[in-house]
Amino acid sequence: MALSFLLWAPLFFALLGALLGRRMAPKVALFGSAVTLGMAIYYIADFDTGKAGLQHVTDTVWIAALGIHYKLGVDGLNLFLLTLTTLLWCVATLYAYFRSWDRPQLFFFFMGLAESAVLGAFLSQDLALFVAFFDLMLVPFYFLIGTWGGRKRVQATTKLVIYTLVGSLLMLAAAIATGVESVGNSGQISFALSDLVRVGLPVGTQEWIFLLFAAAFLVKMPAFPVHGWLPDGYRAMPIPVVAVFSAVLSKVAAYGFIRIVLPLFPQAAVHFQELLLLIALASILYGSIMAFTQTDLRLIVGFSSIAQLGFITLGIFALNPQGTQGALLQMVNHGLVTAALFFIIAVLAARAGGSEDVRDMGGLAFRAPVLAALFLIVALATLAMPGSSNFMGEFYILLGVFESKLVIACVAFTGVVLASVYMLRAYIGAMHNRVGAKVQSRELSLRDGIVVAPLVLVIVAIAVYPQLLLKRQQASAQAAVAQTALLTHQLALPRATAQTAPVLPQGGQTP
Amino acid sequence: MSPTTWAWICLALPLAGCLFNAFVGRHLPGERTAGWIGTLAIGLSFVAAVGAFVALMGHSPDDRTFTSTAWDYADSVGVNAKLTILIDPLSVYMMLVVSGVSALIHLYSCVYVWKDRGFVRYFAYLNFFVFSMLLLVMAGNFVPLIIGWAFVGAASYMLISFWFRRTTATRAGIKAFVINVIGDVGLVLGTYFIVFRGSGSLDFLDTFKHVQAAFPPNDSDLVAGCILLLVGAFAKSAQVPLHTWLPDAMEGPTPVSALIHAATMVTAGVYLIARMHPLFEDATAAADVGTVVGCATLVIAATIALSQTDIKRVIAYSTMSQIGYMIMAVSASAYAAGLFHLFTHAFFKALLFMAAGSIIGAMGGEQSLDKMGGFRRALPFTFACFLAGGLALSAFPLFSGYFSKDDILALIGGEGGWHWILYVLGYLGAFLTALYTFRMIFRAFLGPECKEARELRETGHIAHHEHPFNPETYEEEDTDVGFPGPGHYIAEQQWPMKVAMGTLAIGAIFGGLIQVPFVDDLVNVYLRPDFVNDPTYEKVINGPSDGLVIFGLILSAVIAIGGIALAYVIWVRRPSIAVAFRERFRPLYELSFHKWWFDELYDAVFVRPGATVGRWASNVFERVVIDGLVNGTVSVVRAGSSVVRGAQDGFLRVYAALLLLGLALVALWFLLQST
Amino acid sequence: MEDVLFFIAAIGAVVGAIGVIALRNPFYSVLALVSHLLSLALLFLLLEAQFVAAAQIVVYAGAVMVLYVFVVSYVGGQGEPLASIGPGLGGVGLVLCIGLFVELSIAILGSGLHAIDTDGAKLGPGFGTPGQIGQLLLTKFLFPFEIASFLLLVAAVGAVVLARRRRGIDAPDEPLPPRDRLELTAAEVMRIPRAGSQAESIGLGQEEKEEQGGW
Amino acid sequence: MTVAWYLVVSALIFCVGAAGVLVRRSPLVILLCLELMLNAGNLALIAFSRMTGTGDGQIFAIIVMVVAACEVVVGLGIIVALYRRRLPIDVDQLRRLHG
Repeated sequence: MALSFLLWAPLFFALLGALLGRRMAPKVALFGSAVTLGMAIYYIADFDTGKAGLQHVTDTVWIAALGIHYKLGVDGLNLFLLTLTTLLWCVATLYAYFRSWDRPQLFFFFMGLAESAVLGAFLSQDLALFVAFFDLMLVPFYFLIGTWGGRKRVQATTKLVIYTLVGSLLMLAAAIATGVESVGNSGQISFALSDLVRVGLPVGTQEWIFLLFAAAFLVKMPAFPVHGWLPDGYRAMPIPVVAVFSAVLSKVAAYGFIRIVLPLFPQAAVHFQELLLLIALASILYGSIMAFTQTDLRLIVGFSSIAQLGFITLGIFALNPQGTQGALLQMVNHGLVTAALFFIIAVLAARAGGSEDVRDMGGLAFRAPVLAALFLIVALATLAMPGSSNFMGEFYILLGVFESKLVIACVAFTGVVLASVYMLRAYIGAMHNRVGAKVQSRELSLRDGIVVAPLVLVIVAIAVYPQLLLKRQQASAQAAVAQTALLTHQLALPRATAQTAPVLPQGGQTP
Repeated sequence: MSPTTWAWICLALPLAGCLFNAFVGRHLPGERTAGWIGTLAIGLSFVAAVGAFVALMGHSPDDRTFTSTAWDYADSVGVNAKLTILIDPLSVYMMLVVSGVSALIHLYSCVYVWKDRGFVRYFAYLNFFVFSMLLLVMAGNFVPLIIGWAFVGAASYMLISFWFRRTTATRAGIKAFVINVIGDVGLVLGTYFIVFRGSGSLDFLDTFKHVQAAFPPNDSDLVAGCILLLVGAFAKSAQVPLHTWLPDAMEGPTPVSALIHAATMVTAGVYLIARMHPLFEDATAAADVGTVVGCATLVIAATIALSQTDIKRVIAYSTMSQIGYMIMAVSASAYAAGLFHLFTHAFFKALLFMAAGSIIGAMGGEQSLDKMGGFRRALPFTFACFLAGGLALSAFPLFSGYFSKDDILALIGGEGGWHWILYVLGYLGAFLTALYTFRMIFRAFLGPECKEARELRETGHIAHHEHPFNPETYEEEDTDVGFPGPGHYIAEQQWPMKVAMGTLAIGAIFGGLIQVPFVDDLVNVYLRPDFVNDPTYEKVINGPSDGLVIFGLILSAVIAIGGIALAYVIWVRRPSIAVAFRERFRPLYELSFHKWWFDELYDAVFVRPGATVGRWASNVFERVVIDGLVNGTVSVVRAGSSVVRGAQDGFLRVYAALLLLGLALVALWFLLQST
Repeated sequence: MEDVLFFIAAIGAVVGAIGVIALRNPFYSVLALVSHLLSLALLFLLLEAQFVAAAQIVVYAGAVMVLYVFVVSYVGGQGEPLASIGPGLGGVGLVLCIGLFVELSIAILGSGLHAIDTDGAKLGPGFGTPGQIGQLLLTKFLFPFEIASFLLLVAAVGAVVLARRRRGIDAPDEPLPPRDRLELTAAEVMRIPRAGSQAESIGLGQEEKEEQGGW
Repeated sequence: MTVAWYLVVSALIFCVGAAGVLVRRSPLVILLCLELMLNAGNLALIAFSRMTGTGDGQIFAIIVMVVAACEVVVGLGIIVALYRRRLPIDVDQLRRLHG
C-alpha cells in the first residue's frame, strides 16, 4: 500500500464530502478519518521492527530543476506519530460530527486538509516537501480558528499567524540555504533528506541554519519565550480544533528537530545543546508556574503543554538514544492526554453553565463517577504518574539528560513535582470541593463518552505496554542521534549497531 | 504451585476486586455486596500470600529467592524495565502483613462506610490501594517498584480526599500527593544514580550483585543515590521533614487511616530500606542519615502527640513516631528487628484506629478529645480493644510492642559508639509514647461521662447531630448532595467490626511472642536468607550482650509503667497539673501544639513565594514581555503600513499614474543599461 | 503607394486615438475609436496580416463597439462633470506620456535590432492567411487557444453575474452600509455569517435535546 | 516603410491611450483608452510578426483581442451594475478602497 494513499485520503474524503453537500459532509469526513486511521494501524502491523531505515518508501522527482523529491517513508520516528495524528483526527471528527456547524462542508473540508498537511509533514523525507507541508498546515487552521472560533478569534488568529509565519519564513530561508549550501559539495542540488545527510555542511553554515530552524520549531511548539500566541489561540479555537492543534501540531515541531535538525546539523546541535536545554528548562518551569496560577482550564492545559514540550525538547537535546526514545514516546503520550483533556474540558464547561473557568466549577464529580474517573486517569497520566506511559517517557527523557547534563536533569525534576500540583489543582477545582453556583452535575453522555473513552483506553493500553512503541522506535532513535552521540562521546550503542554507525560527513569535521 | 504463582494470584486478586467494583459494583444487588466482594478479594489474596509462604518454606533456606517476569515493560536503549516480581522471605513477609491486616480493615469498612453514598467507590479505591502496596513489596525491578510506590500515593490521595466535598479533605489529599511525588522524584533520581552510574541494570538481583563491583564503598554516586532513595522513603513513611501530609491524611474515613498507617503506605519506606540493604551496606553515610532522621522523627512526633486534641491525630503522630523506630532500626542494619516492629505495629495501630473509629461513631462524627469522656462503660468492647492496642503501643510488658521495640533498642545499643545517643532518645520516645497514649485513653474512656456516652449507655442510641459537620472546621456538610453518609456505627453493635477488632486485639496482645529474647527467634530465622550475605547484619544481630538485653527489657517495662502512671496522675487524678504545666512552659507547649511550625515554615518558604512568582509571571511578565513581543511587532507593522497607506488614496487614476511612472522608470533603467 | 497608405492610416489612427480622449461626449469617443480601429485594420493589411485585419474590423469595430454603443446609450451619454474631487492629473499625465513616448522612440530607433530597419523578412506563401493562422492555432498554440476560450467563457459568466438584475429594478439591491460601518476588518469580511460560536462549539445548544434523547 | 515606423506609431498610440486613462474620469472612456493601449500593443506585435516573417505574432495579437474582449465585457458589466445601483459614473468618486 503506497503511503500516498494514507497521505491524501483525508483530503480526498474531505473534498468528496464538501461536494456531496451539507448533510453528507460530516458522515463522509468521519468515514474518511476512520479509513485513514485504519491505514495507519496497518502500517504498525506491517512495520519491520528491527530496521532503522525507511520503509514503504515512495520516491519520485517532483521538481527536477530544484532537486525536490516527492519522497515519503515510514520509520520508527514517525510511525506512531502517524497513528496519533489519524487517531486524534478521527476522534475530533467524531466530536464534531455530533455537533452542528455552520457551513459543515467547509469545516470538515478544512479539517481534512489539515490532516493531510500534518500527515505530509510527518511523512515527507524531503526538506522542501516538509517545508511545504509545514506551511500548508497553517492555512486550514487559519480558517478554522478565524471562522469557527470563539471570543477574540480575530486577535488570536492574527497573533498565531504572525508568530507562525515569521517562524515559517525563517525555516523556508533555512531550508533553501541548506539545499544551496549542499550543492557546493556535491555539485548537484537535492532536497532529499538522505542526500543532505550524506553531503553534510560546514560547521559555520550549520550553526546559523540551525538557529533558523530552531526558531521556527520553538515557535510552533511553543517554547518559552515565544509562546505569546498560545493563550489567546487556545482560548479562541473550537474544541476539536484545539484538541488536534495542541496535540499534533506541536509534535510536528518536535519531530522536525529529530528528523531534520539532528541528522543534518549534528555539530550545530552539539554546539547549541546547552542553549536549547536551557530554553527547555525555562519552558518547563515557566509553563508549570503559569499553569499553577491560571483559572481558565484551557490555559492550564495550554501552559502545561508548554511544560511538557519543554520535557520533549529536553529529551531531544540530551542528544543520546535515551533522550530521543523518551521524547518520541512522550510526544505520543502528550498528544493523547492533551486531546483527551480538551474534550473533557468541553464536557465540564457544558455542565458549568458554559464557563471554562475553574472558579465556576466544583463538585462536578458528584453524579458523574465515569466522567470523574476518566478525568482522573487523564490527569494522572498528564502529571506523569509512574505506571502511566508518560512516566516512562519522562523517565527516558530525564535519564538522557541525566547522562549528558546532570544539573539540568535535577532542576527539571522540579517540573515533575509542579505538574502534580497544577494538574491536581485543576482536577480538584473542577470535580471536587463545594458545588459551584451554576453547576449541574450529570453523567457523561454517550456521544461525549465515545469521544473520550477511546482516548483513555489508548492511554491505559500504552501505559500497560509502552514497549509496543519503544521497541519499534529503538533502531530509528539510535540512528537519529548516532552522529551527535559520537560527537559528544556518550555513545552507548550496542556493539552490533556501533559497527554500522554512520561515519562523520566529510564537510563536517570539527575545526 | 510455585511461590511466584501464588504471588501473582495474590497480586491479581485485589486488582480484580478493584476493577469489578469499579465497573459493575454500582449495579450489584444488595446493599453491601460491593463491600463483601472487596473484602473477599483481599481475604483470598491473604490466602494466596499464605500459599506463597508455605510454598516458600518448602524450599531450603539457601534457595528461597524466586523471580518471575510478566512482560517487558520498557526494554530499550539500556533501560531494562520489566514487570518482574521478586519473591523471597522479605517480600512474602510483607505480603502477609499487608494482605492480612488489609483484609480485616476491609471487613471493618463494610460497616463503617455502609451508609455512605460512595460505598462502591470506596471499595474500589481500597482494593486498588492494597494492589498497589502488594505491587510495591513484590517488585523485583526498579520500575515496578516505582510504579507501586506511586500507585500507593495516588490511592492514598483518592482515599484521603474521599469525602471530596470537604475542602479540608481535598487540600489534605493534594498535600499528600505532592509530598509523595517529591518522594517519587527522589526514588527515580536515586535509581538513576545507582543504576545508570553503576550497576547498569534495573533488576534488583543484578543491581545487588554488581553494586560492590560498580562502586567503591561510600562512593559519592552511591551515597547520593541512597540518600535520594531515603528521600522517597521519608516521604512515604512520613519522616521529618516530609511528614506534614500524614496528620492531614486523617481527613479520610477512619478505616482508611488504619490502612494507611498500619498495613500499607507508611511501612513502604521501611521496606524499601530493608530491600535495598546491599546498597546501604556499601553506603554507610546514607544509612547513618536514615538512622538519625528516624530517631529525630520518633522524638519530634512523640512531643507533638502530647498536646493534640484530635484523637485520630494523636494516633497519627504515634504512627510517625513508631515508623521512626523502624526507619532507625533498618538504617542501622537491624533489619529483622525493624520488620518485627512493623509486624506488631500493624496489629496494634490498626486496632487503635478501629477503636477510635468506634468512639467517633459513638460521638456522631466528633473527633476532639476535649468533648469525649467516660466511654468506659458505654463502650466496653471498644475500651478493651483500645486498651490492648494502647498497652502494646506503650510497650507494656508482654504485649507485642514490648518485644519488638525492645529488640530495636537493644540492637541499637549493642552497636555502641554514637548509637548510644539514639538508644537514650529511643527510651525517651518510649516514655513519651506511654504518656500520650494513656493521656488519650484516660481522656476518652475515664473521667466524667459526656452526654453522648450517657445517652448510649442508657438508651443504646448512638448520638446523631442534627446537622452533620466537618470535624476539622465545624463547617456544615452538604450531605444531601454529597458525602459522607449519615450513618455512625460502633463495634458493640456490629459484628464485622467486632470480628476485625477482636482478631487484631489478639495479634496486638500475643503478636510479640514470635520473637522473645532467649526463647524464640522466628522473625530473625525466617528473614535470615535475605540478609545472610551482609557482614554488618550478623555483627548487629550478635552485638548486644545478654546483660544489655535484660537491662533493656527491665528498663522498658519500668518506663512503660512509669509513663502510664504519670499519665494517670496528670489526666485522671489531678487534671490541674496539665493546665499548670501548660502555663508554666508555654513555649514548649506552643512548640508541641503547633507541630513545631513545620506547616507554617513550608508555607512561608515554598507555597507563598511560588504563588507570588506565579502571580507576577501571569500579571506582569506575560502581559508586558510576552505580549509586548507580539504587540511590538504588530505596532511596527502598523506604523509602517500607515506610512504606505497614504499612497492608497482610492483614486484609480493616481494608481494608473503610479503604474505608468513605474513603467517609465523600468524602461529608463533598461535604456541606461543598454548604453 | 504603400507609403501613402501608411501615412493616411497612421494619421487616421493617431487622430482617432486623440479623438477618443479629447471628445467630451462618450458617444463621440466611441465613434472616434471606431475610426481608429478601421485605420489600424488598414495598417494590419499593410503588414500582410489579412486575417487579423479582418478580425479587427469584424470583431472589434463591429461587435465590441456595438456593445459600447449600447452601454453608452443605456447609461446615458452625458459628459463628465467639470469639477473633479480627484487630483488634476493633466500636467503630470502629459509629462509622463511624452516622457514614455520619448523613451520608447529612443528604444526603437536606437535598437540594435537590424531587422527593424527593413521592410521585413521575405514572406512565404500564405503568410497571414486564415489557413496559416488556423494551422498555428490548432497545432503550436493549441494550449493558449484553449485557455483563451476558457477565459472567454469565464468572462461571459462574469458579465452575466455582474449585470444580472436582482429583485426589481428600482430599489438599489443592497443599500450602502452607513459610513461608520464602511471600515470592515478583513476578518469580518472573511467570517461566514452566522458561523458557530463558542457556545455552539462546546455543544451548549444541544444539551436539551440530549436530555430527551438520552442514551 | 520599415518596421520601425509602425513601431513608432504604435508607441504614439500607446502613449495617447495612457494619457487618456490618466485624464478622463468616466469609466467608459477609460475602458476605451485601454482599448487604445491594447491595440497599440497589437500593432507592435503584428509589426514584429512581419519583421520575422512568422505567424506567431499574429496569434499573439488574436489572443490579445480575446483578452480585450473579455475585459470589455467585464468592464461594461461593472459599469452597468454601477448604474443600476445609482452610483456615480466617475472613477474619482468610487474610492471606497482607499487605505
